[in-house]
Amino acid sequence: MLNAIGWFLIYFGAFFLFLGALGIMRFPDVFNRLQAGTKCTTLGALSTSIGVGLLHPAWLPKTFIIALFILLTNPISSHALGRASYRSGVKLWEKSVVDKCKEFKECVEEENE
Amino acid sequence: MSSLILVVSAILVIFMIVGAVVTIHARDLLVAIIASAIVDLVLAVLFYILQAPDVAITQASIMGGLTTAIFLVVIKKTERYEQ
Amino acid sequence: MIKKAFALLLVIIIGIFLSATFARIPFGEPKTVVGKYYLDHGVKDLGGVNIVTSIVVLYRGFDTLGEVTVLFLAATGLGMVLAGLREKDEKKRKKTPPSLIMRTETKLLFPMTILFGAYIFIHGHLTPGGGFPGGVVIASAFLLMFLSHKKWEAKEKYTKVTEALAGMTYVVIGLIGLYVAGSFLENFLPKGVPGNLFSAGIIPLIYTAIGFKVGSELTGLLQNLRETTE
Amino acid sequence: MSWVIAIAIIVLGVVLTLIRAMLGPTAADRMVAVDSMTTITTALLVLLALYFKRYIYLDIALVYAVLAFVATLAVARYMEGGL
Repeated sequence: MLNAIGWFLIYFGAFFLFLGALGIMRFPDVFNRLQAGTKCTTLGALSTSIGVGLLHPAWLPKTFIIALFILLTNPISSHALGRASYRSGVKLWEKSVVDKCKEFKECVEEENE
Repeated sequence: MSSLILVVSAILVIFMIVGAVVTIHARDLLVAIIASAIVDLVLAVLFYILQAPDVAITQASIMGGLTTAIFLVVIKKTERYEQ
Repeated sequence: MIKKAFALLLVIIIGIFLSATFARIPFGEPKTVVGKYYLDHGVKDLGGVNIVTSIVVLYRGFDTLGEVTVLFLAATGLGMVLAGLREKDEKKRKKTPPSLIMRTETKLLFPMTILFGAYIFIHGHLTPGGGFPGGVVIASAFLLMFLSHKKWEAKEKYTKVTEALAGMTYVVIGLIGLYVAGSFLENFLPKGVPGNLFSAGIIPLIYTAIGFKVGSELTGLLQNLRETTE
Repeated sequence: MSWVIAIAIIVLGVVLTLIRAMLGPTAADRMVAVDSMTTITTALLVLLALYFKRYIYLDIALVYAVLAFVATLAVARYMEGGL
């Protein structure tokens, strides 16, 4: 039973990793790519590592720690990249509908520490 | 060493060579830094596949953050675009 | 054009010779007598499961001391070069401050990363890794804080003192080996059961010293680089 | 056989991100691709540890998960002018 769940999680994760990579390849601009490249790959890497842990229950603590670190480090890197590319003047895709960052003051002006 | 591992390592070697060529020919030095980071990260995976975990862990840890940051400081001090 | 074709030809010839040479070396078998000796006797003699760290710390301990010294010299030289640059760049640039998310999250990740570095160098005789990667992970944790906090700094006196104490610990362990067991950096502690945490004699002690030394050296180097970009 | 399929799918993902990292028009595109590549590679390393049946190989995946984002953060801080 545990075996079957583990294999299912591994295939699920591999599929989502592939989808994330496809999004990186096909999407038109930086922000769309960031979307695909962070959400899909986070879910995929999480479920793959947990699945490996379920196949080998003795490995579960370490794979859990790997999943935890992926969960902690991926959002911050994508946040930093998105903010940096917006501030460094990367243009949005011409068919983009909404630019929320332009409406808020603190996004454009300097933040206070 | 099974044929699966052989195919995977062949693909990775091809991408390492392409990354090295991009590193040499890029005019924007930030692109060159990113391409050399790709070469280093793929090299760590290759060491792992060839079953040298000590070398792989050293490569991944040094190339992960430190060298990229030091190169960035260097191009911050000098200039970003090559003449 | 003819120059490029000649270079390409040269690369192809070198590649053919190299591949022909490497094809005759069997994969994963010890070729030399020394390597065979290490693989056969290493675990029994020294008690460390990871044979690479046993070689680096015990069989070739003196070389490792030299490597640490080379790293120290490189960091000191860079510090001296950058000390000349520091007065020129007095003009204040306007920097973009780091965002709130970055500051909060790196504050959370900083102790965890340092703990992970300590794990790597303490388990050097059991798992891959050792003093150098552990020290680099610790320095990366400090780099994280440098990147995401404007005023946060590692004081130079603390890094220097840590580095000096760690280097002295390494040499003192070697001298104790000279006194007790008869030669410099000889193992003088009990070997223990291979595979336990408290085994392999002086390997964990030396790796702890190397980890502290490399970590504080690289942190001082990053701090120097940071002060010059102000 | 089930190994081959899982590893092949993930390696295909790595190849796609690497192609984007080589092609990408701006430096930000390349960095996004490298960031995703490190995450996908972490999963690949965990899976290969199971393939080789070596518990200690998980440490390298852990190093990748912890340290690979430091390079991304450094490049991001450089691009927004805060380094």
